[in-house]
Amino acid sequence: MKKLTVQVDGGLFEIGLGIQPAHAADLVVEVDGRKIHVQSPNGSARDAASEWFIIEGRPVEISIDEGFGWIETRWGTFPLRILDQTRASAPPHVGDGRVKAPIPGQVTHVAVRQGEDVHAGQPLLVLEAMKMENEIRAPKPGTVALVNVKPGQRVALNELLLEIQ
Amino acid sequence: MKKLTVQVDGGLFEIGLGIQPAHAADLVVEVDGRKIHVQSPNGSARDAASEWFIIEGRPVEISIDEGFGWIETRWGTFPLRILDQTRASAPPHVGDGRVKAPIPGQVTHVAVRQGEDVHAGQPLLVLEAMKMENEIRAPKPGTVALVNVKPGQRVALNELLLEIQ
Amino acid sequence: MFTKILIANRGEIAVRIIRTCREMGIQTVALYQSPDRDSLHVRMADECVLLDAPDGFLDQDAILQIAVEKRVDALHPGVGFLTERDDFIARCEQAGIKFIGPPARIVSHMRHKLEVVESASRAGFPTVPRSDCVVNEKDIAAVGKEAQRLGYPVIVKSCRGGRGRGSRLVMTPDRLGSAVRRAQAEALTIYGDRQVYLEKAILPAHQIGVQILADNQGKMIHLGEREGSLLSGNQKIVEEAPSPCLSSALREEIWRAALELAALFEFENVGTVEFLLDERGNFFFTEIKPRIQIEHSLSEMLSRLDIVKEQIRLAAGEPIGMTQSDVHLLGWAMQCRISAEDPRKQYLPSPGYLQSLHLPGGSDVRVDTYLFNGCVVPIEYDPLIAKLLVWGKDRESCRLRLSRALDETRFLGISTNLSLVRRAVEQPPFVAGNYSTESSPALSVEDTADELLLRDLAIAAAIAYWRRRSSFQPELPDRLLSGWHRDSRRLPS
Amino acid sequence: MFTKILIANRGEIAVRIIRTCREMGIQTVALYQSPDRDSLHVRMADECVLLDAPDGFLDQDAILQIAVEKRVDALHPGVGFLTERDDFIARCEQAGIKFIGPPARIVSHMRHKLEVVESASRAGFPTVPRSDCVVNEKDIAAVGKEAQRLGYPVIVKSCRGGRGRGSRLVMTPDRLGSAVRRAQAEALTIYGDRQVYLEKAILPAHQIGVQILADNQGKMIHLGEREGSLLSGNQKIVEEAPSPCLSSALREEIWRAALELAALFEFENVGTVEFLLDERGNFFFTEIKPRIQIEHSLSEMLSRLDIVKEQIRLAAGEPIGMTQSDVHLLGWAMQCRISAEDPRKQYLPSPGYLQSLHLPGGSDVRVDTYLFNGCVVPIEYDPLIAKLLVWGKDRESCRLRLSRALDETRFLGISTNLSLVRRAVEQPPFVAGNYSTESSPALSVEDTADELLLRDLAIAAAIAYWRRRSSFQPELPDRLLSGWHRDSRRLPS
Repeated sequence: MKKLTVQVDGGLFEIGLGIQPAHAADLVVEVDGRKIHVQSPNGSARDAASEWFIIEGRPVEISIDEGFGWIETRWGTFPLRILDQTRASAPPHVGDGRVKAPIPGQVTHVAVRQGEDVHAGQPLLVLEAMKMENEIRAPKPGTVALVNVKPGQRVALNELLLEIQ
Repeated sequence: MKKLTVQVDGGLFEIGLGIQPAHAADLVVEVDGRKIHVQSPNGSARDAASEWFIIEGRPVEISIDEGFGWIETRWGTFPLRILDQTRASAPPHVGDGRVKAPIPGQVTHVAVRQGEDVHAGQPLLVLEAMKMENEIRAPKPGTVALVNVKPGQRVALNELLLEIQ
Repeated sequence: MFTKILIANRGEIAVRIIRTCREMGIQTVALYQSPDRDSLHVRMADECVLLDAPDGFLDQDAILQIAVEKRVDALHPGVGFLTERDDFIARCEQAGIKFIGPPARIVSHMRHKLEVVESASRAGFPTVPRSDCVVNEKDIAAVGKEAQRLGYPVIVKSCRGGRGRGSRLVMTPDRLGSAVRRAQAEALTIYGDRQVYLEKAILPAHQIGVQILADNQGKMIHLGEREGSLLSGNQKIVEEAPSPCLSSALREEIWRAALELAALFEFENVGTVEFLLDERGNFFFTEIKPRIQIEHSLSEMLSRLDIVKEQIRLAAGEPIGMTQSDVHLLGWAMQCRISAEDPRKQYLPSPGYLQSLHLPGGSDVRVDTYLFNGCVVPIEYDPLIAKLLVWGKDRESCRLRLSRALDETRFLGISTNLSLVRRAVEQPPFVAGNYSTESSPALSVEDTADELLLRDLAIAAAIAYWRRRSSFQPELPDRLLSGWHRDSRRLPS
Repeated sequence: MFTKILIANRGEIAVRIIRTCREMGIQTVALYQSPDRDSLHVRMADECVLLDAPDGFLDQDAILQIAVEKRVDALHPGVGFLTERDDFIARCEQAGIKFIGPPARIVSHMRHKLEVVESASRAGFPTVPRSDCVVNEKDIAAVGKEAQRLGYPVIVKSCRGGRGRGSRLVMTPDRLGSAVRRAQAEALTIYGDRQVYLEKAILPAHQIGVQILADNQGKMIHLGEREGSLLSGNQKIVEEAPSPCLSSALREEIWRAALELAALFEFENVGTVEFLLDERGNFFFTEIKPRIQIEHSLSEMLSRLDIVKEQIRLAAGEPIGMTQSDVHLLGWAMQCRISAEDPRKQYLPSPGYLQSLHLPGGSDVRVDTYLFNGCVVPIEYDPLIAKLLVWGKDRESCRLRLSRALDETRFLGISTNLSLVRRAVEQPPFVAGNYSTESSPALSVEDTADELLLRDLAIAAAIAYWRRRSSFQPELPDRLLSGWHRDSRRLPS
């Protein structure tokens, strides 16, 4: 049986899966040792971004991002962490100091230089997209090791903007 | 160049295609010898049932059934006939006297017997679906050659109900 | 106020009731049968229960058991199904679960339609001219005399019936004998009672219903009338409020009659007092519908009251809390019933997978539907999939807004009666507000258009044909599975 | 009346204007740039033209040329873009094309905001306390004295500016000198004029706008006020009408002032007279916006008037045709601005492919949007994708309906500020109707929930994770390409 440790907001749960195939319409999962019945009416539906379940008679509709970092529901949006105990690979590591373009756009201003020390949250540059000037801030303290863009330059999604070490 | 004869309602048009690939965003077609510019903004979109074009600056959104028998628009629904001059195959022939289930459902009543003469439009049987009793009528005059169903029988889409010769 | 309500219905009406409950802070329990497991009302409710019973939404035992197990304080029957089953209402009352609707004794009374009409008649209200119950078809001469007195056309009706089952329309004297015989045979089969009577057929007629709210202290108000005379088959397709065929004097008179009739029957909760109106402005009381109707939303648009909210409040024993002079009926409203029916197959039901839908937006447009992208319209239920309503300050601006809203509406994957509805709204008698039960719109699927439009459509059809037949297929799955590609808006040319 | 109107805008406002034009029987011409070629306003218009111009919707030459070529009688600028360009309005007037908005002379006057405020002040209307224009930053002592007189905090503003560019907020005396220097440098760069002045900062404040309709015979009415004080960053996110912070006496006083101010400037067509209100109930006139605003729809819900229709009528020279006593403002309305922004990326714009959307329905809910299933939200334009409005008979029922409508709303494929809006509507100051420009909702993405809900979400997340990681993939493309399969609702288990 597959075991996952799932943290939603403040709640931490041990969840056992795999009693039936993943895409079954009726599932039993184990939560902290207890068996819970779950129905999955649209197990085969196309909208992979939104899924819905009936958990012990309560309809639960959710939307989870690709990185499994957030869960959105009609009760609000909550931070999510999934630890896969039967997989060697951990979720992709972030926070290595490489600052990438979170959206495509045009760099209108670069506020730091190579070699400069920055603190976490310090504005690094301004990226214009959708008629908005979007400030890109330092994800962690450190030294600017590389500035990869110039004002006026267009950048693609995930293009390296600068690097902090 | 591909040539089609297209009849929409009362209008009959000779249309030449193929100057560009079918899925180009900008197309030129020939209608009765005249070149017309057509743009196709969502040439690659997923909704094959609805397509839209800009024809000489007029937005035209259409929806066509699989059999190319009808064209639906915001100006109304019109009968359609397409004759493909570069294809040997004609549109599928209908009206051969075989009466098939137009929807899945349950036969609740059969009004005719084998050997009986029927006129066009005469009620043949009642098919219940979606809480409605739907009368199936004779598509043409003739003799009932075969009755393939009984009252109470469930039938699938396109299942043969009876045959008129 | 109630804390948890069981919704004993499905589809758009269940969705509509859940919306009001949520706005009132009341929890909801939805029921579903297996074809409906992915349906919107199930997802929207706070709890949901599989209704695993042979009679489905008519299964009193199963539904009551769920109500008790889920500890609801009240049950909403929606429209149809158990709304007019006084035996069920009585069982709810015994189980301590409030049935949201009139008490059992009132519903029981209303079900006996002939008695209701006779009581009204005795109290001096105009009703459709009718004979006494005819017990013997052998004395056809006496029946013929009675028909002559009423004047043809007449309808032969079961004395026990309701919902029109076993009724037969007779246009000329020579058809009377066989009609009576057949009606009696049918009445015996359906109701176990062969008694029938004759009623004058009002043709053409207007169907007028006055919306009534009544509390349990005898206070009543009305929310004006609705007209539902535009039929396709026997289905209402476009309804409106107010009625375009009433003078203000006649309107006031009908409103007054409706309130008096509701009082006569000591009516409680929410209902509609129904009338037929003939071409000369005579109106006849026909029945009281002791429930919300599909078209209740029209009165909501004029009065800006939430009738389901009022209904729940009244069922909880609250007083109406307003007087007739607090009700302001403003402007005009129209409603279309959109059904999954295929105009290319004689309007046969057209269930299936709804690939994509686009609903109209903007000012004073309301859509009540259980549809969503990728849902399935089940074959097991009735074909009503959406109600589309608009409001306008006068009839013509309302009608133009309706046209506009219909133009915006798209259903991909299933066939609907949308083109029929659109044509109904454009036909001259409807435009003029001068139509009756005999003004059904043409069921043909064909519209007319000018030459330039036809040419444009021919071009569009040709390209569509060419594309579908061409060997190069756009790579749909890829695009769908991998989300947005900027490039996908334009393919290499 | 006009027969054909060019819509010099895009997105939800273009869609909204086209709807009204269609209801009025007026033809529309839409403009699009290449990223917008598949956009809804293009499909909805009667004609469409590629705006192939470097300055896009600001390109006066290109737009005028299209207007002339397409032989339109009038041009609607929407919101933003060319709405307040009096030079453009004058060119339209010369070309014989009616600009739908006030005449050039009025817009020209309104653009000089400081002059407008000074005129109002001279006429005896309350305005925000301010200094004369300061020409020399060297005499910092005099500037400091002036700031002291107004009382901190103060704002340093360009005498030429508008739209807040070059303005600086100064909380304490020690920051005044540098703020003045920087503001002057910026004013010189932006406006070519280094003159700045000081204005008292009203903090916290309420932003109140009164909707005005005025015809060219000097007749004016108002449609009540709106409050737009709930900001996120500098963006309004939730607005409402009426304002919850006004007593009836103060409300009447502000309405009267708004009409008098509009009359003072001989205002014509549709506009909003804007005020700031401080915590002690003092109000200050700030400016007149000579155009429709994004939030005009709130006043439409209360008055049941179509403001764009009125605007077109007024531009065509028609009289208002009603008096103030014909305007009935009923109930309460709230509006949310839904933007394509990613709360998980500090609310950065989030354009992209919209896989599927589900919009709320039911009574008194209005959505204005240019979205449809499978559309692309372009990166080239501002992130506003939808306006969601609801009406209720009082503030709390309105707010509860808004919550309910937000709960129903789904956007799949792009990120939006929906969760932020939902939180804003639930936060105590908003619930109490007691908030100001300083009550921004927390931008954090986190909500709170009880243990049972968290457990359910953990289960749902675990199954979702498991499915996406599992080697067995549901056969999506098949199902999509071949339409409905009854079996596809349930996979083999």
